[in-house]
Amino acid sequence: MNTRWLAGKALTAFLTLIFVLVFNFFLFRVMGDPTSQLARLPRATPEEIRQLQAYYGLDKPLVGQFADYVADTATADLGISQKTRRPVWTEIGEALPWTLLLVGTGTLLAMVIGTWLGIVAATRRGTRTDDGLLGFSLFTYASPEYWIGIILILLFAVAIPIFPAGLQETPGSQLTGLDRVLDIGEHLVLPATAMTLMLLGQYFVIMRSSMVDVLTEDFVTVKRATGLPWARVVRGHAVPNALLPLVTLSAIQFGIVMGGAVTIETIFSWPGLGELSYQAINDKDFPVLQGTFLVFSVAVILLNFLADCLYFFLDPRVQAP
Amino acid sequence: MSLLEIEGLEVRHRGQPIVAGVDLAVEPGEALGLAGESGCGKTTTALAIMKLLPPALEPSGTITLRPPGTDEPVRIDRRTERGMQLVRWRHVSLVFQGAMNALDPVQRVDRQILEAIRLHEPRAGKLGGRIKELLNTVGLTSAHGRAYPHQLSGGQRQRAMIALALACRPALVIADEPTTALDVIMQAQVLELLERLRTELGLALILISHDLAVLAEACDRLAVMYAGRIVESGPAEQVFRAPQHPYTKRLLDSLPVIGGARGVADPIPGTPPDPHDPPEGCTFRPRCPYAADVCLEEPALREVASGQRAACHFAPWEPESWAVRRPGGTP
Amino acid sequence: MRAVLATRRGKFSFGVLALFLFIAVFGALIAPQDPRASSTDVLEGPSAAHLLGTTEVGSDVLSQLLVGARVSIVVGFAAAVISAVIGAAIGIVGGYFGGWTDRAFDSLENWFLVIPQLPLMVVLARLLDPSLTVLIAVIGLTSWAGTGRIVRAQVLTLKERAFVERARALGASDRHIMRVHILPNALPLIFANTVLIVAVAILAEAALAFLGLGDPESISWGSMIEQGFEAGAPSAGAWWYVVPPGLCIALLVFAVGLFGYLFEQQVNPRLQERT
Amino acid sequence: MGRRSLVAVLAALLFAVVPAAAQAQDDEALRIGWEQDPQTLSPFTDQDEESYRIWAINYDLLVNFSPDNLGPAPGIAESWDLSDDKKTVTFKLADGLKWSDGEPLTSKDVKWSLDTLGRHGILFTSYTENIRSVQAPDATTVVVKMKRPDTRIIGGMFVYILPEHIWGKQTVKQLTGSYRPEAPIVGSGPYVVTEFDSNRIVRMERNPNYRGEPGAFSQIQWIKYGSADAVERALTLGEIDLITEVQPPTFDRLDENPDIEAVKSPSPAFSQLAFNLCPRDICPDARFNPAVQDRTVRQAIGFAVDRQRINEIASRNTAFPGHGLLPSYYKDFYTEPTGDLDYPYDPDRAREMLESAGWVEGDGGVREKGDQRLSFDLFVRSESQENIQMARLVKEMAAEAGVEFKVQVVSVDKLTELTVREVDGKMAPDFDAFIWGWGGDPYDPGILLNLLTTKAIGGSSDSFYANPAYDQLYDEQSGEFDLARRKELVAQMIEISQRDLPYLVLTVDPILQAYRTDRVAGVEQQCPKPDGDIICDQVSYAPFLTMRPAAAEVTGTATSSSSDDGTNGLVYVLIAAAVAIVGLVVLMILRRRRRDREAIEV
Repeated sequence: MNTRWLAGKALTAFLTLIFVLVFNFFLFRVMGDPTSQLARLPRATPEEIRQLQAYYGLDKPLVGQFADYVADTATADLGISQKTRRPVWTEIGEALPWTLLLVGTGTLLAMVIGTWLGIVAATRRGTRTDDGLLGFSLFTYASPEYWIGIILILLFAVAIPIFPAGLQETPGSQLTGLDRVLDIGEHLVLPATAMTLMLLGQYFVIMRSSMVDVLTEDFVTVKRATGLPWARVVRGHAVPNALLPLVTLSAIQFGIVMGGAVTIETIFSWPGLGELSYQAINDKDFPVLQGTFLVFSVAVILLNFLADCLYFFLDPRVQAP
Repeated sequence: MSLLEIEGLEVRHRGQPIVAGVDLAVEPGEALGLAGESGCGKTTTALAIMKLLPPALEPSGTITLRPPGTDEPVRIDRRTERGMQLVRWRHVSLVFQGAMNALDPVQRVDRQILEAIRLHEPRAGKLGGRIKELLNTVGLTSAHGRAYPHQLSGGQRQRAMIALALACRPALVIADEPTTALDVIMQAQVLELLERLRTELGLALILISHDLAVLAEACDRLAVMYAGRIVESGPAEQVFRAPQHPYTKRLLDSLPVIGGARGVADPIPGTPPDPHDPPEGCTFRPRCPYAADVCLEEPALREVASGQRAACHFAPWEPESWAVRRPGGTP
Repeated sequence: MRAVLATRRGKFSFGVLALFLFIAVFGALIAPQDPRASSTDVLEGPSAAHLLGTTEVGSDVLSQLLVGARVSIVVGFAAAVISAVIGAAIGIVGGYFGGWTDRAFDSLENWFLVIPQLPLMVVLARLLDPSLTVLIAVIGLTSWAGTGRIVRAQVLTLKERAFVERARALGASDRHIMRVHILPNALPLIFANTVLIVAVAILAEAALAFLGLGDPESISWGSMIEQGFEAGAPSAGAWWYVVPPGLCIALLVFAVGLFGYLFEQQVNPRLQERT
Repeated sequence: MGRRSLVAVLAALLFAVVPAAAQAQDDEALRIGWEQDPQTLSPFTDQDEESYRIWAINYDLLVNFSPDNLGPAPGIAESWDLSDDKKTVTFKLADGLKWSDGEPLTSKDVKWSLDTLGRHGILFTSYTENIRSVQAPDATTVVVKMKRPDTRIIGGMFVYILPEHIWGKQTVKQLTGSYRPEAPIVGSGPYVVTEFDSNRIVRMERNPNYRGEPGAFSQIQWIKYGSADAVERALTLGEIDLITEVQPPTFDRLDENPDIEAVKSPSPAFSQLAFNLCPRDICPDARFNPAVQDRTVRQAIGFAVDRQRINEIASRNTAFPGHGLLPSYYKDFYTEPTGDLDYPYDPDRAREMLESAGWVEGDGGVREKGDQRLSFDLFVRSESQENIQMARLVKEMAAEAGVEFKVQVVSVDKLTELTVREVDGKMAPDFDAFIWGWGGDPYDPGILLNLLTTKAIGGSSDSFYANPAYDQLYDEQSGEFDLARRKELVAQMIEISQRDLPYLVLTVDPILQAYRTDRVAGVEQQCPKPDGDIICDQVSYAPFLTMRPAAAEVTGTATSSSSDDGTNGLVYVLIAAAVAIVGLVVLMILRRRRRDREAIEV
């Protein structure tokens, strides 16, 4: 087993993580001192402002703050939110599942549909279907995801009110069990569609070009020559080989996905990490912003590493060179 | 009756023929060499036999196969795709040039052989033994079988390819440039292997190569293709001794003879014609030193010696007449 | 370039690009009305007076669209140029010298590629006061990693080429070799990749404007969607306010992407699609 | 991918579209939507409007605001009397008062609240600055001694009365730090918070021990949406019943909807064009154009700016034009400035004033005198599109009179920095003019009047206006209990501020609210009557006692709403079924066509 390759990938992931932690610290300390906002209120006396600054440890010299930061992050203590005074982990903990649900469904659907369309287009290269699919996916890939979201709202929530266009479940309802799942499912339809349309193009383009390359390989002709029906040649041999580049290239995609989460969640009032970070920016709640930014980066690093592992298991040429 | 008969095979690409008027026959157990520069339509002909041409190419003409053990002949040109799936690999199999990507890189070698067998003999029981035996016949062990293609050397991969080709005990194997990607020693081993298999299994072989030396050793009969047409065919030994077409002659002249006079073989001037605007009359005319006005009219492939046919107005050529006949002379 | 224009798709994408460039330059002149002039007929549908209806402040959507083109295109191209310059520089220097500098650049690129671009841009935009130059700098600084990586790959191959060996043998300095030999050969690839970055940059500007972090002074397609959204256009069914700007972004990015894709095909041998 | 995945996709579509079971519609709940939700709901640390809205229902003040004219009305204290020297007040509590958790509510709670919350709550310290001592001789009496007469002690002491048996357990350091009250939040108001799920919902249910008649609604749900558009969409689609803050651009459109009633009422807040009048001795290092301190210039600007047009364009005609420092909301104290002091729009008058004051037209149409030019930096916050639009309009109109405003859009931090900048201990404001806003207390005008006092410099004053006569009047009115006399004093202060014009108040911000007439009945504009807002926003819970579900009157509307959920549920099933059938048919055709092609020979 060629574990050296895998270990190399793990090391780069870890190094990037350290790099992110250090950069995060400076990035947010430079963000400006949030307590200056208090000076604005008529009733806050300068003495109170100092009290708050001391509370957040902002009065210590930068080095002192960095030492606290390293100690805190090591113990996964991201401080408390300045807005809700709750530990940042609780805020993130409440928001994370919703983002995973939205991003998960969106990415999954985008992968399945994107890849499938990619294969269909590759096997019908040059025909009108190929051009049509290429046009459609490049167009959805080019359009801003929040704009797609707004169009979906216009069509399916305002013009023909089939689906709810906001929140993750009917507000204030105490549904349980299957009713709640269905209710959430119904609220999930539009945001997930927006997410899927956003990511579809990337998977389609990668899969199509990868399939086109594979289909010109000699072994595809040999497989057909052995009498295998074309459909089984495509599904059994061409697709597995075409999936390999898809796994690595789609890893870069996760960075975009997180960006999409911010905008799509904001339009649909989907209480995920994206919306939490958007609110944190407006409330100048920098512990939460720092926390969400960290979780986004860690998620992307992890997903990239996962993609490497998946590639490792999928491709024998890497397992045992 | 011959195992495979091809009459008037034509393959057109956007209306222009890139293979025209090909007539070939292969007897059971016979080895037919198909020679010609790259791009002259050799591979296209091979793919046409197995009906594996890409959609852009439209074949026409008749291809008849008479596999042993079946009474009425198989008209390949009239077969549907589903029909061909029953023929491919059971009666005719293929060995590709660069075996590196001729085997599925993410699947073990024995698995690929198993899949081919299972396809045509679904009810076959345990195939472990049979695969092991197949590998041994091509000089590989079952350990090689368990490996992935990238873990084998060039020669081993080519042997695996041959094992795969023999998996369903076909009557005819088409080997398209099987040794081109190998070094000389490996080349000799593979050719010797093909020869041994042919005699032991009574296998018919179509060996495609641009290298006449390879064909000289391994084949009984030889056909030379130029710009999509058969310009000469006949018993290999006879064609080598008395080529009846200027193109074959030039090909033979460009062969280095070990121990022969030292000197760089003079290459054939010019380049193969573009299939989309073929020259008038004989396709070799623009590059033929003996071309004359009569060559403006396309010569037919006719019997010029016993069992030997050539498509040249000046045929039959006596060995010494190559020097005498002035370029441009009358027949 | 000629080859790209030959294909039907090439003509289409170049045509759309030319149209938007024309609008970017002459947008303000051909705009029927002053995009900022507010009037009392608020969120009106398309009418003779206002071909694309009015905004929540009563200004003319069509004029805003035409004027908005400039920001999107200026930011898009300027940011792409910045990212190309940085990417090319780091790619060439890193690729050429290799060793420690290359590994450092590589991990920096790795970080930029891994970090989700939008959140990083949002934080940077929030730090500095919103203005056009800040916007361009932020997008430029966060999108160079891709170019850097591709250029380094090509420089590694160029470095081994004969003419570089010969130049070094003739005593040419590293800087000279990079400038005279490496850069010209890498230029076509840099250009092709930059065109793709333009598409990314335009989307980034629109996203930042949508999140309210764009330059408040100027009108851009992204800010139009944001203001439309804030003003409740979707629930008012005021499609004419939010649909056209998004459509323009999509069309422009689509055209730029397609043009870059076709151009890269010509330039990048590996991508040659075998017919 | 072939057939199997096609079927999988169809199934997924079917599942997602299957309708939710008709939601159990809790018709008794009043559902209110908003764009921001409270921070922690702890009066010691929270500073936003949303928290005030909840506190105003969850808690009582010692003396509440009457919904009629916002004057003093019985709260925790049933009655009170003022000593002759006006420095001691004795409050009598009704006996048998209970907190929502059944604990007795006594004078001890009042003393604790005034002493602890009054001293340490971020937003409450200014109210108790004149209190010397608070005593609780017996369970139902509270005696408050003041350092000097302060009218706010009766009807302005905006300090909520908290249950000591809950809050008292925490140290002050914890209270002002990370303490966050847990639901249910014990209170004395008609409804108390029973669930606070931040970023999602604040649920308030009836207080079983409320001393008065309970409200008609069994629950009040405050639902958080991601954006203003989402809130308004929820109201139009009937997901919520009432909105506390409607956005100006969509106010008229909501009003056109037959089921929705949109209500506009004046608020105690305004947006003003502020000038930098800091005297040299107080701000030696301040960087600004001294011409802004010339009173005639400011008055000319007053005439040059048409405040009605600003209201029409910038606030989409939803606000009220400004008339001096005190908004008309303060009914008992408001007198509209008369004649020139109201600065009616008169551009010619402005040009003539400047001309006669020696400001000659220079290059670019900008007036100048000696080495001074009427060219000012006008800062405005990037967060508020309305303020930016106002700045552009002021610039447009001032240019007509020859005054140049260079509009600078900056972030809120930068603008704060500019106004609170200090150079070695001395104030050094670094601006000529800016547009921002202030909000005052519900009844007592003290907060707004204090903005222009000299002692406020370094605190809330951002015009750095210093006028001893104004300060003297301010101190006098803050201790004057006789309403008529106090109104006369306030009128004089307004006259001075209008003449010197440190602030040109452009518009008085409106309270824009909307509710579904088919869901909520018994809605009335109050606080103050007749043109106040419909829920006495952040001031009193009275409206929540008079509002009731409209469904109660017209039977069936409420139930019908839930039933039509059912009907469009049916619609989805049909769509899903149709899609599935079509999918299967297509599959059949595909398979049959493929089988034909497979014939052995053609």
